[in-house]
Amino acid sequence: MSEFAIDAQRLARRYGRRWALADVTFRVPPGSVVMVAGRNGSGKSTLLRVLATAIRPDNGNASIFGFDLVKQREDVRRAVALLSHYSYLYESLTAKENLQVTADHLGVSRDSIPALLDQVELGPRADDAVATFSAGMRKRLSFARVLMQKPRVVLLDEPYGQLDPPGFALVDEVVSALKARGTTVLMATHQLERGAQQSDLAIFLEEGRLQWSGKAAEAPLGATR
Amino acid sequence: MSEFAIDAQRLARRYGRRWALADVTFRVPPGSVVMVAGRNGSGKSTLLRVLATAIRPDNGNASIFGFDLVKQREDVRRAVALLSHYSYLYESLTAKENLQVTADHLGVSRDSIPALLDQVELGPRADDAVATFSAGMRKRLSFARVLMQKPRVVLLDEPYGQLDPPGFALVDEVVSALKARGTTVLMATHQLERGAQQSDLAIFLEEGRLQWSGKAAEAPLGATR
Amino acid sequence: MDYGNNRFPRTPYILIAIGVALFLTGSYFGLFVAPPERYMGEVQRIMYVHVPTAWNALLAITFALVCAIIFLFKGEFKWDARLEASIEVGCLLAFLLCCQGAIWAKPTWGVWWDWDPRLTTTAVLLFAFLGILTLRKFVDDPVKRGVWSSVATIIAYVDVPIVYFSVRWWNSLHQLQSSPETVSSQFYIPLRVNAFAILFLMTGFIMLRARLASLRLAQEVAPPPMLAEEVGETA
Amino acid sequence: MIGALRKELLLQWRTRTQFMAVFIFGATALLLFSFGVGPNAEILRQFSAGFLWLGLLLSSTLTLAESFHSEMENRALEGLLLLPADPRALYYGKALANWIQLTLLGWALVPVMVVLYDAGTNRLPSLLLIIALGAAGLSAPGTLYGAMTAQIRAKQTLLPLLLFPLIVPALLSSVKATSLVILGDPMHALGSWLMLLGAFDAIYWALCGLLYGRVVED
Amino acid sequence: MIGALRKELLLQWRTRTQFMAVFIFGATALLLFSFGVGPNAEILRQFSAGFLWLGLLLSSTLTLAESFHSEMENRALEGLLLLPADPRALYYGKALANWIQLTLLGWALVPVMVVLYDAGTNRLPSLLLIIALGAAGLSAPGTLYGAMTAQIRAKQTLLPLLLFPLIVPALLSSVKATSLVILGDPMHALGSWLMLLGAFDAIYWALCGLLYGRVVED
Ligand code: HEM
Ligand SMILES: Nc1ncnc2c1ncn2[C@@H]1O[C@H](COP(=O)(O)OP(=O)(O)OP(=O)(O)O)[C@@H](O)[C@H]1O
Ligand SMILES: Nc1ncnc2c1ncn2[C@@H]1O[C@H](COP(=O)(O)OP(=O)(O)OP(=O)(O)O)[C@@H](O)[C@H]1O
Ligand SMILES: [Mg+2]
Ligand SMILES: [Mg+2]
Repeated sequence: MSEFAIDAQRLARRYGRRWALADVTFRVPPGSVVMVAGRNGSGKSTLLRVLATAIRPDNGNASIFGFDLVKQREDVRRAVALLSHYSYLYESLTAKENLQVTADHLGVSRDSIPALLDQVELGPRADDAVATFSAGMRKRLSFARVLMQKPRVVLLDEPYGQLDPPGFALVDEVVSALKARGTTVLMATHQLERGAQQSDLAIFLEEGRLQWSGKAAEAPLGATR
Repeated sequence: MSEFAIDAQRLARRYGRRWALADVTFRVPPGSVVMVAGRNGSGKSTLLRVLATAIRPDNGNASIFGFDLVKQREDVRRAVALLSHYSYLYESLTAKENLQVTADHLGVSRDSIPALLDQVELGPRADDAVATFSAGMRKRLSFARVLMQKPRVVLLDEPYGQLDPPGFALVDEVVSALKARGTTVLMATHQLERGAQQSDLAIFLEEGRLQWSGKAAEAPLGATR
Repeated sequence: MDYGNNRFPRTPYILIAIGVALFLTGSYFGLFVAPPERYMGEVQRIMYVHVPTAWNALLAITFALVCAIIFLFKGEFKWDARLEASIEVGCLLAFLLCCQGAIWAKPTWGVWWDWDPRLTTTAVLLFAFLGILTLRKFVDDPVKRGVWSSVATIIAYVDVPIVYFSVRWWNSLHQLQSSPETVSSQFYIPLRVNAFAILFLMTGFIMLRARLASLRLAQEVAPPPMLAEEVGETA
Repeated sequence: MIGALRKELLLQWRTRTQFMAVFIFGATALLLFSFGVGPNAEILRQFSAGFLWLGLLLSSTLTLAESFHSEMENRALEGLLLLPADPRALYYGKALANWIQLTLLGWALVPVMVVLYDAGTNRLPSLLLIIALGAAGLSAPGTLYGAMTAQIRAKQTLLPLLLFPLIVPALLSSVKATSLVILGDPMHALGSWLMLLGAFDAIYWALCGLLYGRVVED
Repeated sequence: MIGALRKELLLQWRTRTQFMAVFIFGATALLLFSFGVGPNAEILRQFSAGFLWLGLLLSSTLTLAESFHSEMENRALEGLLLLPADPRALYYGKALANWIQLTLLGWALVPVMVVLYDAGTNRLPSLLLIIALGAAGLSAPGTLYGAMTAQIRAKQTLLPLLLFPLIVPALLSSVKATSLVILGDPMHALGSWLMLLGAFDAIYWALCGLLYGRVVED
């Protein structure tokens, strides 16, 4: 089982009476980059949040490198990092302090923080409170937070969202670097061409169900248009 | 003066000590579609919020069809509609009820609501609370809200953000339709190619200053990359 | 997961019938056979429901605690349903207790309410568990609802004996407690009968209420409509 | 304004469990006051009017804060202002809705007070009227300050802070009137207290409506 | 846990105006209580302990709500849990920080009480100790319930609703101990009250720490 980075079996999650994710089964070999695509409300964010153990699955299960999503939550969390729609930032703390909090709770050194801030081009704003940041700047800081975790599996929910064109390039670079390091990446995005270019595999969701999965190069990009 | 849809003179706005918008001057003839581009934090959202009278300018002024931004706020507001980073939606009300509230306050009939909901593909979810909506679905509903206002000037802040590919097409269609109707459109976006294709004119901001303005077709799309 | 059985529930109705019968018997003895009390006279007969109500209210809440602990460990929704049922019935009994007590207190003590340990504890218990019931109304997610109300139940339950003792301490310097009277055997029979009557009634109601909660939960936690067609694999 | 009121009532209806919660909160507050004072039945009865109004005051901050929570979550209020909606209509819609809710709340707390503090009265209609008038005195400035404080951090803290001192005259008159109703009114002073309360209400409702526009605009 | 505490203190430092605001709120509440009771100096002094604790209790819900506001705005708490951070460390960090803030607040309210209610004491160290112990009894369950209610709508309402009944024992003992310190303690009962309070604190701090993990996880 542990030969797969992600092994999802009949995953399902409901909100009230609506199944946001219904019966999704797929496997991802370690080191691959996977694009998750689908219409608005098709369940991409839900899938990523379930895999990151932010929310529990209501049915089915999945394992990350053999760790069970429900029973070995701590291990899964150590392996996985999530870039979410939520920024996970403290508004009243500065960019630097936010990363310091993350470092303290991760138990890693704070030394890498300036480099990380420079990488996401927030160096000059390091000492400004997040409350004063624009939409894209928040996204960048959340990105730095994810990179700090040095995870084995990275889950990116709309990484290109709100970023400027140099930001797109930054995401592409980071994803390539992660891939080169052997990290597995799952990326939910609406930028199908850009995403497919970066990815090895692709998953298409529709109303919470798996509609198509396969090689990214063969993905029916036009079909969902 | 009233020959221009938007006539901004040395517009400036500060947050604390930082000038988010500094000395921006430009004019937009009626009926044109203008792309506003720039890096993260360059002041695009601030510009749009100032023009929509959501925040006051700290310096300079602008007029919308001859109405002064500060002194004739009511008239400006009747002429302008803003699609903001904020969704302006009540979480506990349903999609339909949100539009009803808008209609009531606009003093227009509620009859157009079902058609609007269908246009943004939220018909089947009309009676679900906004709290249960995904990121893209909220954007769509905000979009419907803007369309209901039947404005003379539309300000769109990242209209493509969070939408799926069919959503992109929808935005393009709507913008074309608005243009055909003679509506002026200002659109802040990071999707430079797509935006430039839709636009007649383009404005590039950098750290709150006007860096470039001119025909969209001649815009230096690669330069900010 | 257990969604509660779907048979027609006969047991609770039988229990309730027995409870009603016992209650009528007990009340007959209490109202017509037992002699009036020496100091308080006829009002005192309210004791025959008051004391059994008190016992059973505490019993219901204790059962709620058991449900809460089991739910936290096992996560089976039937325990959540029972938790909800027993808190609700417990609150109802506690409320009735306060009403009966107040009716009794007015002629006896001259006021509707007094701050002696028992009364205070009952009030705190009632408010604490009403709070939990309200909390349940605000949480849509069944798992969260179950976990949170279990946690709150445990804390509230631990709180109640503490309140009892602290109030006793608090009052001990202020005023003397009303002295407990020795209960003679003529009072004893209707008291016992009614205690069992209310126990049966309570059990019946809890079972019915739990069933109702189960049915609602069954919709909330039903498994997804599975796809018949084969699902693709990425590998 | 009818549109605004309709919206408010719809929002309140959607969050109606909130009303239940505020009520239980108010009842709990009444219970706690009696703890604070200790087990002295006579004194409790004497202070029952004051405690009722304190309880209602505390509950009102919850109602008010919640009422602006929906507006601020996605900046819905800004959205309405940009339509443009008339700020005065928005104000009176919300103030009316809050007034209705607070009045109902006050009425619902009366039985609790009667039981806990042994504070019965045979002039129930007067009591209900006093509560309605007092609630009007709370909701008018409360709605204004609610809007002000909802826009800044630490809203829960600042709202009561600004509101309480302003509310004092209305509160004092309400307490006084209530206590006359409960403890007896040998000098027939109730009428003049009600007049005073009515006057406060008129001033607040007129003044706050005028100021609201300035408060909610940038 | 040190990391968690450091974070909390940093957050509190950033929002330190909040502390000031809560203090003024508490002081206003004390003032209002005296209005509610009326101008009877002797009774005021007698109930001063109760009112001090009621004021502190009401202020505490503000502190607690605010403390989870920062966590919920961008779901920062979820972000920490996913790192993974130990929920128990997060709990004790926050509970400690809240305890510190409430203790300081209580100490700051003492002079207000002395002035308003004429309730002086020559046993100041005991009073400060009582306040610290009582604040511990508030902050432990308060932090747990704050986490719970921050995740749902109507948080401002539900927090006090759930918290107040639970607080009764800690509140009663604190009130009792405080009034012994203010009004005199002829029977030397203070020690046993402090013991009782300490016992509650121990129970709550242990129990709530255990249960916190279940509350913050989905
Ligand atoms: C856990 C809750 C309670 C228990 C176990 C309880 C138990 C009892 C018992 C055993 C008696 C009879 C003993 C006697 O005759 O003195 C009694 C009497 C009484 N109870 Fe309760 N009770 C509870 C709650 C209440 C409440 C909430 C009230 C509300 C006011 C109340 C009011 C009274 C009154 C007025 C009497 C008679 C007073 C007297 O004899 O002095 N009780 N209770
Ligand atoms: N908190 C929630 N409560 C109730 N329903 C929800 C919640 N979050 C999501 N949903 C529902 O679940 C479904 C999937 O939502 P999800 O956010 O996963 O979509 P998505 O694919 O990420 O969409 P988008 O591209 O718009 O971000 C939608 O129908 C949505 O309405
Ligand atoms: N509420 C605020 N308080 C303080 N500073 C702010 C605030 N909003 C924006 N700023 C600052 O103003 C500048 C411009 O922000 P703005 O949101 O207009 O940028 P933007 O061009 O829309 O960026 P993005 O592409 O990321 O959305 C930024 O430096 C930002 O930090
Ligand atoms: Mg999404
Ligand atoms: Mg922006």
